[in-house]
Amino acid sequence: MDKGSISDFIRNLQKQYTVVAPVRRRDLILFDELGSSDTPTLEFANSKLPPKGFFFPRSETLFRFSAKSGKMELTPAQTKSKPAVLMGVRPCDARSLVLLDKVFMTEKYTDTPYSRKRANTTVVGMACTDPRTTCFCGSVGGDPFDASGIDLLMTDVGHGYFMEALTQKGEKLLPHAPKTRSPTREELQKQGWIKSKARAAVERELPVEQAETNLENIYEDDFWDRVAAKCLGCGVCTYLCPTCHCFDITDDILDSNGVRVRSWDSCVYPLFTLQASGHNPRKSGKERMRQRVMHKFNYTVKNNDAAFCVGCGRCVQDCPVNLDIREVIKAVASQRRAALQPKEAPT
Amino acid sequence: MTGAADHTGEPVATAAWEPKIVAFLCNWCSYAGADLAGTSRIQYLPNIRVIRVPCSGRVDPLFIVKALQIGADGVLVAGCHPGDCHYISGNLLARRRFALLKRLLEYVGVEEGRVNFAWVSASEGGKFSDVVGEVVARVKALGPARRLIARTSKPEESS
Amino acid sequence: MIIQDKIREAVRSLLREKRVDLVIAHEMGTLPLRATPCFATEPGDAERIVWDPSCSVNLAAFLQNRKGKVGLVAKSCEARAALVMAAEHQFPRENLVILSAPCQGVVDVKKVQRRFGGREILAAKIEGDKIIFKGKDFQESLPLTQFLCDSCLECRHPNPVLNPSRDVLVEEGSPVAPTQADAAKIIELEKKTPDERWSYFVDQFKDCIGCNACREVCPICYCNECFADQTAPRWVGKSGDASDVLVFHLVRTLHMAGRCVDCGACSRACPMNIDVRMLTKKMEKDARELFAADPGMKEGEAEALATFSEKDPQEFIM
Amino acid sequence: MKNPYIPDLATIGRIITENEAEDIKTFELSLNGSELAYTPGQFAMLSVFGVGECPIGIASSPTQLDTLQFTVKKAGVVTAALHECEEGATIGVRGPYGNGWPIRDLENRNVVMIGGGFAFTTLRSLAQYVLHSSNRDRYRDITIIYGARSPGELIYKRDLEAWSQRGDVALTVTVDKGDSGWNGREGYVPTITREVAPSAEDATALVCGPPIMIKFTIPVLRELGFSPQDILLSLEMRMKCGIGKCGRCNVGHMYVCLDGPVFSVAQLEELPKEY
Repeated sequence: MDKGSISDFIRNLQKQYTVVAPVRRRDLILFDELGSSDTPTLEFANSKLPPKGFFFPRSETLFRFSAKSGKMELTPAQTKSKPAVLMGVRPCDARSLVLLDKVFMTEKYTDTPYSRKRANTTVVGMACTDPRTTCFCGSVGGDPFDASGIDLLMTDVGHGYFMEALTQKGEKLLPHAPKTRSPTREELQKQGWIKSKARAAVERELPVEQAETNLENIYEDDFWDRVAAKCLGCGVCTYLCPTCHCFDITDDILDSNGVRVRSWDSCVYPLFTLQASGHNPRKSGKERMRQRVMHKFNYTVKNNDAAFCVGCGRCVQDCPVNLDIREVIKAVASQRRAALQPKEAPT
Repeated sequence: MTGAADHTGEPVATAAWEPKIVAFLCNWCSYAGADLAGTSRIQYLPNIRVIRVPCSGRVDPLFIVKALQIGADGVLVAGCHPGDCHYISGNLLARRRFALLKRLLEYVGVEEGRVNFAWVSASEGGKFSDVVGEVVARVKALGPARRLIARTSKPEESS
Repeated sequence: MIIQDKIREAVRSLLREKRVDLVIAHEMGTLPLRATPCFATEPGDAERIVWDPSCSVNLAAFLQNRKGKVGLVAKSCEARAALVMAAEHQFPRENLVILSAPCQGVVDVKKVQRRFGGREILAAKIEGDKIIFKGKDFQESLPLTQFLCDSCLECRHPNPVLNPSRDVLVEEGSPVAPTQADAAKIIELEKKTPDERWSYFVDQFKDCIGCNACREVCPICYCNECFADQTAPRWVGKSGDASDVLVFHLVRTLHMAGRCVDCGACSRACPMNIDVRMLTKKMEKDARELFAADPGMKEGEAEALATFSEKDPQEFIM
Repeated sequence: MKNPYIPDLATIGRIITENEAEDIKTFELSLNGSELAYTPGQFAMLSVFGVGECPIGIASSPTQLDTLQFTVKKAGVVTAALHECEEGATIGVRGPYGNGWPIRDLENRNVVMIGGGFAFTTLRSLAQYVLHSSNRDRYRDITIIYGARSPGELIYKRDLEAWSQRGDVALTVTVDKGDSGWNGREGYVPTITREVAPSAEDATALVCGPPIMIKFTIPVLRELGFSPQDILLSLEMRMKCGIGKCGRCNVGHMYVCLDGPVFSVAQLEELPKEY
């Protein structure tokens, strides 16, 4: 498809779908619902916030309650019935949705606020042709052209987009794309070249598997004191993370009406695990940092068969103190021997 | 994506509209002043909802911001005149806080006149009535509160 | 000797003489123009310490409840923040040795990103008053001041005020005038109508994701339990209602009154590029205008709102 | 599909104040039209609308068909709000959650229940279950050791009285310190456990109580010959969802809400001590 046709594509889609795509706002690239004359920003490294917020928003109403003449009534939050197209999703972020599915849609309990939106949405991926230096999808099982979680994959080949339908859902979108044609041999070559260049650009050497094993051995090590020392517990890493999914459930009231709200929370906050008795199983930064790393790179491997990190690099870029997860992984992986040796001087 | 609420709606003043004013009154002076107004049969406007506090120094700026958020059209804080504080200097500490709060609220666009402060002694029943009248007039001129208002209980479409 | 070397030398001797157990400073980070906190315990660790405009974390945030003797390699604003904390009993002042020097200001990475759009900076080198940026297929040398934080451009105290009997000043500063008029953006905004100002803040804060970075990086925001986290009553709702977001930021700003040292860390930390300083700087400016507050400039001084004067303005009170 | 976060409505029936300090109350609930099929040891999320939700162990037994009981100690905001509720009030219930006590595995075994203070609730559910006429013959000897700080702090006094009348349960009630009216045993639960010395043969011990009691009871049980597999504990963690999503109640890779709250000491030895 020609780049010039993107507007028409979106207008066509909007007849049937709500279209959510990256837009530029106050120097930020953010996913937002497109209006009837909006065009998305499709030339970008990646969005500031991952698209998980579309399925698992920063806060969402689970239900409303009201006490009418002494009688309590609950009204479930309404979900939009119009299907949605989520466009411009990078493969790392699309993979994160597959990971989140493993948490939110288990055999025993389906998180319907999440699963309804998932079922109702077609994900249009945008292959990553120019990864950033902070990208390391290749080290955590991803790839700049990875197809997982994507229904229709677009690749920017300069003058136009390659459109590959990867699922039935994705196929349904193709008829909406105007003026598509089969690629020429040169274009195919170019795509291959772009692909290999992108693949070469992402970090693939992070010892994630070694780290996963070592994490078991260093649980009690003062290594964690050293790693946690510079963490200020701000939560940026978890809020920007495409796979972090911890949440809080709270009530908001005004008069006799109220809502029960599910909102993002973070394992790096001290109050996260604080019990009413005052007991806190993860009382200091050390335990909380350990929890975050263990959860991402060890527990989820045990429970969900995959490290919960897609290598998008958001936490690397936006950590206010430059606590770089790549460095933590490397340090964990190289810890085994150190952990068995006499303890170093504490910091 | 989360559909931030639009808070720039115009005031909807109807003929029947009467402003709701939350009045934080210091127990020792202003509350007694209000009482005196009552016992002296000095009338004051019924728009105020009184919250008795031990001292104007007890009024956390948070209370004022919250009052505006959850339904007050205006706020009045009244305490003892300087030098009269039951706790010696609570009102003087409060004076600093209120000066900054007032500036900050007006800076972000909460109209001047929504938040008001007064010194009213226990013997100033007349002044109390005048102050309430003045505050009500100010807030009436501004119309219903339209900024900083919580929309929690209003129906919304889920994203 | 450049300042960085003098600092390293001072840190080395502090640790060697065991005057402190630990020195908190910056060292090279993993990204261009982003130094990272460094905790030096051995004299040899001093070699890692960096002192330049990439040191943008307010390290005073690491002082709260710290036990033992600690050295803090601090820019003037960090030193002031430390003194505010000490005056508020967050740690004993006698445990703290401040090491400091005149400050050039720190880089606002967001200004860099804005200047280069989506292009990634692979390396950046600060040379004198210039930064040399290198990207995939470009190289540019641009004036440092173009990328300094607003708080640095407006800084009134780039030269630290230290206690000579406790602290180490590795180099005397000469008087420097701020590059940018004080509170420039705030004054500009103040001239607008209330409606315009309201729209400005609604627009700024509508992207707040409530991550608390502004609060956590702030050394002065140290409450164990923030009012925003309290549950009985719950002051700040979590429904994402725009009013709750503003209540949080307004009240946080009020809590900063007379205590904020205008280091700009809150604005730098915001991942959503919200200029939090548009509130905190306003508060800093007003507290100075009304009550001559200049927090952290005098050892042990009570915050402006913990005291009063008979002559405080009260024309706004009926 | 039903939204798992929407509770069912329930009406509070009888409220029983359990202790002298009046900070432990048992609430009898009747569900408005729904059912809660649970086993002893499971918990549910209770809602006070406008305040929030919290996990509470189910104190009644599924054998009592007409009763659903929760015993709640006033601790945080939600439990405090529950304590403010009066009979007839509407609250929310969702559940049951968690694995519960292994009632099948306990069959044909000797069951030793050791409880302390308020944390006796789900053991009481189990006791009522195993002592019920339809179940009793599937379990062998039943020993209950229950202690509280003072006589006034003993909860479920009617059950204790009823059990003491039965010949088929060895009940020992103790208090840390008695008062003038007390002529029962005095002493801490671990000490009394050593004195009672239940046999470890073909036995499983189930322990619920304050952390300090658990800490000292486990070694006693080990001395008596109980293996780590045969000592079961019920953990408490802060929870929000109850269904393994919200990320806060994990101990290592296990979720207390899904894999627990009942764990054997052997399982816990494999897990980080982060609870």
